[in-house]
Amino acid sequence: MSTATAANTETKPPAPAVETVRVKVDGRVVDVPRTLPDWQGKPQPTTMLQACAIAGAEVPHYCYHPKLPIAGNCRMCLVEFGTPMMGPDRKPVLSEDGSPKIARSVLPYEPGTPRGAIACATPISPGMEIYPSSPATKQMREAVLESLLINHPLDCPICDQAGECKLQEYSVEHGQAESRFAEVKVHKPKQVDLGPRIMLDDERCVLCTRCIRFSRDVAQDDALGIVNRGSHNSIAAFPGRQFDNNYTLNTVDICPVGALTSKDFRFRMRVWFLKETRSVCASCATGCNILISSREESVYRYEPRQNDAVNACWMCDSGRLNYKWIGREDRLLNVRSSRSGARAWAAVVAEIAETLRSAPQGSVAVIASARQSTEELYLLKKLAAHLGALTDSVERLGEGDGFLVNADRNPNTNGARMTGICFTEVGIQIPKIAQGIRSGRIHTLIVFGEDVTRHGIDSETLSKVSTLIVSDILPNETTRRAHFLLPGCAYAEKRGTFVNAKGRLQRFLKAVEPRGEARPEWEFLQELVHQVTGENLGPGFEALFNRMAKDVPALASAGVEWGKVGDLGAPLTL
Amino acid sequence: MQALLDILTNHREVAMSLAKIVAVLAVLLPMVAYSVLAERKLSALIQNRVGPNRVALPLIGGIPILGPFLTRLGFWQPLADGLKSFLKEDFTPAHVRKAYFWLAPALALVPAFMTMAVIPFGSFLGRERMVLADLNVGILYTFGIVSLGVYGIVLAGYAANSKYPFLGGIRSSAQLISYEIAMGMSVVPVFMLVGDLNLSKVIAYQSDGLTSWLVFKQPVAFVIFMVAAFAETNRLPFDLPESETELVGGYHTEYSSMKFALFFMGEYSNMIASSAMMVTLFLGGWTLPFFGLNATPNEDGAIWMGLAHIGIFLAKVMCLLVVFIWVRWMLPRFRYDQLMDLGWRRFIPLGLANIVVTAVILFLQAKQ
Amino acid sequence: MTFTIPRELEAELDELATRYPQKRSASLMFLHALQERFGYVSKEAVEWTAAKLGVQPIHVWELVTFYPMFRQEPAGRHQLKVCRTLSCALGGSHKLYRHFCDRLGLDPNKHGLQTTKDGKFSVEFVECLASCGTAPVMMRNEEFHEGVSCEQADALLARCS
Amino acid sequence: MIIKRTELSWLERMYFPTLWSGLRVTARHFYDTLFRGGRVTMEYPEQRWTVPEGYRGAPYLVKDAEDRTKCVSCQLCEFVCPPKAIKITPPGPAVDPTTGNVEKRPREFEINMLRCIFCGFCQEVCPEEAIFLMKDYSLTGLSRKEMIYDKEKLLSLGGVHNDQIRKWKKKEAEAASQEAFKPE
Repeated sequence: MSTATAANTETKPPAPAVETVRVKVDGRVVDVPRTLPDWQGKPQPTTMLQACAIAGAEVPHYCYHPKLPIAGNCRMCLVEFGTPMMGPDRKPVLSEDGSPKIARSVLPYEPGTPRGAIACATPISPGMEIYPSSPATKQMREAVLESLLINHPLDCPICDQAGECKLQEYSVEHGQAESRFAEVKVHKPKQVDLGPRIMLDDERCVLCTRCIRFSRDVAQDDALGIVNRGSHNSIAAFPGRQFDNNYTLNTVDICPVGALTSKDFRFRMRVWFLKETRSVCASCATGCNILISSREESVYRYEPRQNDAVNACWMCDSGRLNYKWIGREDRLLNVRSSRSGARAWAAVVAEIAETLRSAPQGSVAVIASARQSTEELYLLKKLAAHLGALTDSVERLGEGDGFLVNADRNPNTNGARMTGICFTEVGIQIPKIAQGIRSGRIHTLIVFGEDVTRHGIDSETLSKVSTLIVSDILPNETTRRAHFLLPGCAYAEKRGTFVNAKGRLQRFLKAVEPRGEARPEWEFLQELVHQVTGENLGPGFEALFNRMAKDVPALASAGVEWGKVGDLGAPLTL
Repeated sequence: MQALLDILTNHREVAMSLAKIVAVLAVLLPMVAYSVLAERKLSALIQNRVGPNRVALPLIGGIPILGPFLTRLGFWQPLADGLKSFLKEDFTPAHVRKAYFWLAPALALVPAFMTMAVIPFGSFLGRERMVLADLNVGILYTFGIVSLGVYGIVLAGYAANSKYPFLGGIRSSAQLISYEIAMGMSVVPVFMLVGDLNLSKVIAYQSDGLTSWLVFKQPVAFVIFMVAAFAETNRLPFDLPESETELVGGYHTEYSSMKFALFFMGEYSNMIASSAMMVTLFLGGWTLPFFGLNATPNEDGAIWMGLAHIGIFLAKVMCLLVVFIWVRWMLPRFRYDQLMDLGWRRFIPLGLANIVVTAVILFLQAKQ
Repeated sequence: MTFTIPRELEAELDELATRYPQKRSASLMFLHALQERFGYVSKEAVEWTAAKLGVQPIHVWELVTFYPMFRQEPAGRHQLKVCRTLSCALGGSHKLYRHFCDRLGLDPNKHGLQTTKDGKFSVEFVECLASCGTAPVMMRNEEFHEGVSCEQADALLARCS
Repeated sequence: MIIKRTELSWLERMYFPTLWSGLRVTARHFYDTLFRGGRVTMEYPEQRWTVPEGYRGAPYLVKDAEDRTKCVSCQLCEFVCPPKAIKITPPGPAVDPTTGNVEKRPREFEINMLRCIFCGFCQEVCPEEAIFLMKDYSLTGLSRKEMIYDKEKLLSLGGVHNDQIRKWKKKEAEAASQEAFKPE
């Protein structure tokens, strides 16, 4: 392993020398790259804000967002800075000790020297000095914040953003304890219906235009603008038009205040109660990285998690709202065997193992959903290989939008291909399996996470199967017919990995406890495989993953390990 | 049924004995109940409180002056306490040793009752002697039985199978053994003076007037006996087996409901038994040196005199019970080492010395 | 009621749009022309403009809501514009405005353009009409009036037919 | 500091002085209680203790002078509650037309009085002055369930709080007077 790593580093071409600029941040010398990628990834001159971030000094901002074009309208990131002073001879003026004299922008300033500038849009220049914590900077911030708060309603107790609100945070850090504003605040409409998923509170808006820039430049649906410019300016869509593209909820994420709220999450839970778990969206093969917010074993919302290799900071609304089934009332909760009437996991698994051990080679078929985790598919493949079983998965196609929604709506098709559950073309074996059942050659069918009656094996064929082993989350025709029913877990309830459309292995972690008696599929599959094949793939999840990482060629060649997958996943060569 | 009646009519002693047992129990059990009330009421008064004053019986409570008075006195409280003990959840923890756990409360109560068998609680009623068993070895019997009482507590401590009850049980056994010796020592001079082990004879010895009471003849023996009685009944200042502040509830921590009530009754029965012993041995028993109540009536004595003697005996016992209760608030609890020190290093030598001194005096008197 | 643009106006505007390096820059000219033609800028006019100039209607709408001179609803035949900027405010323009409102049965506390029910008059406050020396100043349609007192206002109203 | 134990005298080691002083104290108290009305206890249900100012009793919800639930379901009390006795169910996304510009009020508000430790943090943290520790110190019930007070019970126990703060009312009036723009 270590030699391989060494070889890797040797063969890697040395990183091209980055052109750097030397600046001072709060008196500390920092070398920062001359250019950095902008929101589209194109190199652009590094700004003061980025230089400060590299130096570890946070500059407060509202309108600036690394994944959006720069607008520079909130003025919150104003900083004092200085540039080397130039003499009339266009040569730097030197101070007594020989160092270049810096023309500070502090007021009262000498004519011809710069004043405070917005850090988000001002490129750095050699020799520049930035003072993100100087008294002048603090004064500017205080003033900007005071101006933003003049008409802010201060209704934090009823505001959904409270707890993750930049206005709150900066008020604490840079604001004043008391308002000097004695006049009547300007009131604007509240509860404005912008679209099917978005509600706007104009009073809270700080007009940073992040939402406008997002919908114009990222979502390519230029639907928002500012109307009534002046005291009563407000964000709006054209009258009669809905703000309803499939990415609207991202504007709620990037809204630094509580102006844009999600109609789905609105008034459902205060954010400080929510536990955040790193996970991956399972609504399509893109595999957007997400954070699952949960409290007391129920999921409240999904939010995108930044991963520039997959989804940047965004995710689609359809994926984001696709979590409600996890807490559905009709979830399968109880394990059962309708053969023996056993209702305990150990007994049912033992009974299945007994049945499978006595099954003749080739009499078993496995249909496993590409919504199962890679580990589960690997275990099923192990089982299938031992029993000489046909395996396949079910294709689930929709329409892709060329951005984040993939046409393949299964999150783990590539995982299924990699582990050998299905082939490049998904679902070609299913007619063969159906034929096998009808001919009586196949009499044991293992189904994981699919309603096969809707995917090529009708209920009449299914009734010919003498042993039907089904694991699923919600009830359907197949689970009703199952001889052995094993309640499984939603991906929010277990650990695992998906391989997305681009072949990136991404892990998801457990956010909530499984409902009822449901257990993670990998857990009981591990036991089942052990009992049927005698091969122990445990103990525990990490051992299973690492074993799989050695067994599956695509993973082995990438040299992945559970401890190395990380939050951003690992690219594989398919 | 017929056979039983036959036995009763043909064997008068059996019938009478049964009647006396029933009578003794009929007095003893209410006494236990009301000594609890007395304890609570006296404690309250000593602590500037009111004490039980709530329980009222529907009909009697309605009687104009008497009803409210009895209620304020807490007269019906023992009824409520008893009822509560029966109705409370009888909880048996999972970790206890079940058989011993059930046995222990009974063992704690029974010896206290059995002690009463040899105590003469009156002279004669009609032709009947007012003692259940007029044993010649009465005092030995008492000591034998009383020492059984500790088994109940030790067993409770052991059966509960948890640390505090266990410590309570251990403490109790050590305490009882220590003070049993001192107690035994203290009564030896009494019998040296009386010359008999029969308790009736002891009372007869004391019937010559106030000066013949053994409390005056043997004050040292009385003090040792009394202190030892406190220790044996686990009363403050010697309540180390159940000291709440250290051991939660001591040996009965894990008990609830009626089982706990049995321990409670046992403690108070023991107090009554000890008081009765003290009255018999040192305070003249049922005699009173006034109004001719000293005289041992002959077998055909007047009924009123027999009743008076029983009354005198009970009155003396009650006075001692008040002392038991009062002492509880006078002294703080002893430390365990102090308790042992007092038992082994003070009372046993003192008791021995008392025996020797008494013997010498008796020897000198006999020589004269 | 469908929104139809007369052919000659459309041709005129098309030509207008070609004069600007960016078509979007013609938005204001379009809006002026449409208001001139229809008396106000309707939502349909905004959508038509946006389609013509290849922008989203919201961005044309932003302009319409920003400039007070663009009306979003039809005005009366006689549009009375009273200046309320500093000199006029000190010179009694609020009194004048209130007087007009009272005479015409309108609510003086309401914001924006108000039109009488018969559609004859519209009254509104506007910003500086650039004659601060002769406050209060007002306009009736394109007609300029300086130093208007309440009596003169009554006379003005009487002159309108 | 080490305090030296005083050596006991011979007499003291006999316990007699202690006994005597114990007897004296107990007898005095006994006499006082019996004959001089020296009782210090109160007979509770008939005689009740008047709680001092600032006493922290049971927390209840209050309504404002317009008979509106003051609580806006901000859940800060739930967050700050040390024994986690408070449980609030927020109203959810459905728009309630009756709430005006407050928009939000708890759908359910429960305080488990068995868990409550009467610390007063909820009152302290409440930005709307909607929860107050009142003077009730005697909370009883026959079951655990009965001791979980729901919103209706808390509101009826809390009653109306006539304070001078009309935060939302003021906002509503301001907005009305300004004829807040309604983008059509």
